[in-house]
Amino acid sequence: MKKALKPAEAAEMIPDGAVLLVGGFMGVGSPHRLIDAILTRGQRDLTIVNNDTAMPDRGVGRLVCAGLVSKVITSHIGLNPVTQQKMIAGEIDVELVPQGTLVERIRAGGVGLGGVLTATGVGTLVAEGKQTIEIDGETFLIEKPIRGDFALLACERADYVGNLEYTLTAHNFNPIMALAGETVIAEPHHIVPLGMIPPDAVKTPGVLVDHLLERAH
Amino acid sequence: MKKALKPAEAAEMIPDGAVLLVGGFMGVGSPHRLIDAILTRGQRDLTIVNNDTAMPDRGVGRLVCAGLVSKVITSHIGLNPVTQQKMIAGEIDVELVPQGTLVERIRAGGVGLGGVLTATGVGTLVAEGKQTIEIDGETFLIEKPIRGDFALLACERADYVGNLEYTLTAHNFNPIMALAGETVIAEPHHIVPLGMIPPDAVKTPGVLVDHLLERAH
Amino acid sequence: MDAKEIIARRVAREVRPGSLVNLGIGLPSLVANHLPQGVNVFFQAENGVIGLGARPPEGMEDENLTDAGGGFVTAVPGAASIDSAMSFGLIRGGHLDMTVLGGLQVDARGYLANWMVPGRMVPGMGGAMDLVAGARRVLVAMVHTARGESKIVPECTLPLTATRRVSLIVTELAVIEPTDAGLLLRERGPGVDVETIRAATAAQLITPEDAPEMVLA
Amino acid sequence: MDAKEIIARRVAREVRPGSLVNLGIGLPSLVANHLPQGVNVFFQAENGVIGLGARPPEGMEDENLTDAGGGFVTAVPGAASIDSAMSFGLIRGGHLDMTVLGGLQVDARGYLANWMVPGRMVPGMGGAMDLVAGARRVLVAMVHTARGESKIVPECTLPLTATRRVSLIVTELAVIEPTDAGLLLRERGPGVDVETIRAATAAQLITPEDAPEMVLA
Repeated sequence: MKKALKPAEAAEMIPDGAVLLVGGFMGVGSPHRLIDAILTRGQRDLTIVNNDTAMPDRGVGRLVCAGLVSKVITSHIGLNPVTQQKMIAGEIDVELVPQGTLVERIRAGGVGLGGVLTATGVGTLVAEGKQTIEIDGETFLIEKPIRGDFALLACERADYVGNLEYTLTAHNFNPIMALAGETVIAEPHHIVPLGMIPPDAVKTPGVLVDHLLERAH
Repeated sequence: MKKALKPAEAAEMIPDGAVLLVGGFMGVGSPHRLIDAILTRGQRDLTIVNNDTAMPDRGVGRLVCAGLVSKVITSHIGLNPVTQQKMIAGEIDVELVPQGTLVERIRAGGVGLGGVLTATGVGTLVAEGKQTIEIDGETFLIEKPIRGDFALLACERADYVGNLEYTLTAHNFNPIMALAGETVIAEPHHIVPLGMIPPDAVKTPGVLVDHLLERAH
Repeated sequence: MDAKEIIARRVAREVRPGSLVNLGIGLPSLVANHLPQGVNVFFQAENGVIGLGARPPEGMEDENLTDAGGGFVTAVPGAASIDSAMSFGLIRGGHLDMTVLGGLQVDARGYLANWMVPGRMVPGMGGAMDLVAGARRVLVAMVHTARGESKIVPECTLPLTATRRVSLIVTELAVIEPTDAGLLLRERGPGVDVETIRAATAAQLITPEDAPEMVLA
Repeated sequence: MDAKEIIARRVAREVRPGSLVNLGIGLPSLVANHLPQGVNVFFQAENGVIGLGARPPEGMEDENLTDAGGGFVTAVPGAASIDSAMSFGLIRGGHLDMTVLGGLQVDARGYLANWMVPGRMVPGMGGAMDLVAGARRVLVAMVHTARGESKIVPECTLPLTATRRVSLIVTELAVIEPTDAGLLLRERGPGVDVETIRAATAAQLITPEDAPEMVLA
């Protein structure tokens, strides 16, 4: 059974320089209270892995704007001009990864695969400096697995074992990132007693989750 | 919307020599009425991809015993002595694949990856004749994707769009095989009206499913 | 009728009943407004919903149900919510019948560039590279020229999105199909003659005498 | 007390509170009977359940809730049902704290052979290769000798399950840990002296003078 943490307690665990896998797509399905707590604590030199850098005032975009982030691994920065400005100014390192490749690289890191063989990006800038392999006459890029020191997830419901349910477009990267964080912290909207989530409804089994954030008050 | 087929109509679609991905683990979660219909029709020279060959009187084991199968790709034949006898007699070709590798190979086939890079099987008989690759100092086998002409699935509930729900240990290979069949036929226990399965409960989206089998009478 | 409406209405006629379609943000998203009533199409948004519906009435928005651009949407009966791995599994695994994308350039080989202008605009590729690599049909919906320059060029000068030939290019002036022989003029825009199309197209064009005028939805 | 009970009771003491454990079929499955009351362990069955419970009372079996051997089981509160991709994702991704497997041979390198006897018994590897490659701790639970021959050998003559050193070997005669220096005798069986262990072991054994007698659960 897992005791639910206060946001400040969770943020306390994260050191400067940590690699954070953060769920969310344009901030939808991001752990907003955890992000608040990190902003308060003010870690430096973070690496953020997220689908996008959201907007300056939303989701992981706020961490970028606050200057806490030295690197992002992401598929899209188009709606956060601050990420682009910092990239051009050399203040932040941006690794752009096709969205499907990004989620598979995280999955590979989480399920113990050596990499991802994908046709996406072959013949483009994405392929530069990467090994390719020919299989049955087709060419594939070899993309490396991604893991994080922490996975910071948002979810709809949790029980005290750590089983998680997600809803609608707030799933996005969360269930996959749950596999690939050394320490996994989930921020649920609701926490329910043990036995309330039927086994078939569980999308992230509690064995993957290290800590729950307490409910919002 | 999909019209539900009678088992005989579904079996009629499958030609001799077809490669069938069949859900189930020791027969649990296998499409038993579809298997019945294939036994009645009596296709020859089938290739069966399944976790195991179940038992002689159960699941895909019955297809093997009836002599309809010329090849199986599977992780376990230990509880079906008929598979072993036919293998020794040279009547059936058996490709043994580690269970985790099998499910990832089918997933790779279904989601368009070029193969699977896995540590499982390195240095064993499974590695014979296979390419290996070194990534960051670790050795991985390159395992090829698997696809089927048909995926034959069992599920708990479906709606007429073809959205599927599974239950308990009857999930097993079904949700993954749904991705990798050229034609996908699902055998549900119940079919419910459109809108009865909440979006968050859907495990196989209907766009993957070509045909539903009518309910048992 | 403005250029964008012509394009959206022509592309709408490419949408086949019962298919799964992904519409990019911007111009491509307008296509949904021009489908015949009752046509049974599922729209996918790559952030995780199959069965995307219209914008909800004011006050009925849900923060967890948005499209890939972050705009509020609804879900149709029979919709499914999926995570990013499933979403891109569908895209990369060939389960998406059609994608409609905007374009910066398309060249004589049929290659698309649509994700960055070096030094000026680097939003990132998002899901575009996966969509072009994986969708069964790739339609480019774009105005024919930008700042007086043709967007249909002998060879892309902007970074490529993929080295896969797109299926069809639809502009307000023409419908063009990339083929082994080169770019083939299939249809003329409303009231547009072949000479006008040639003059507005930097790439070489094969122009059959009898290319008909496009029919709009 | 027979050999199997000694082994099961000794292995039970290796099970750590709060951990995720996979027990193989046969001898390893007996371990569950010897855990202290109230110890908070989740058992995984690779066919797709986390939180495996005891056999159900007669008449309360469910055809869709079985263990990997096909036997009826129950699920504990907080259980999760998962598909085979998630199940082996947990195993191969390093999320499984411990697996207990039977063995045919273990050799001086700590390599296990447990999936076939060429020409005599070819059940297939099932999940064994994945378990040995991926679990954090791999325990081999087996009787020390078979038909009078030692199962602990200088080098496996049977096909290997993996080329990864197992964590611990538990027999009715000894607890042995494979180390860089070789096989190290950690504990003696109840009432067994070092000479008896040496005589029953074909591989070279490092035998500290003070190896204690095993304590059973």
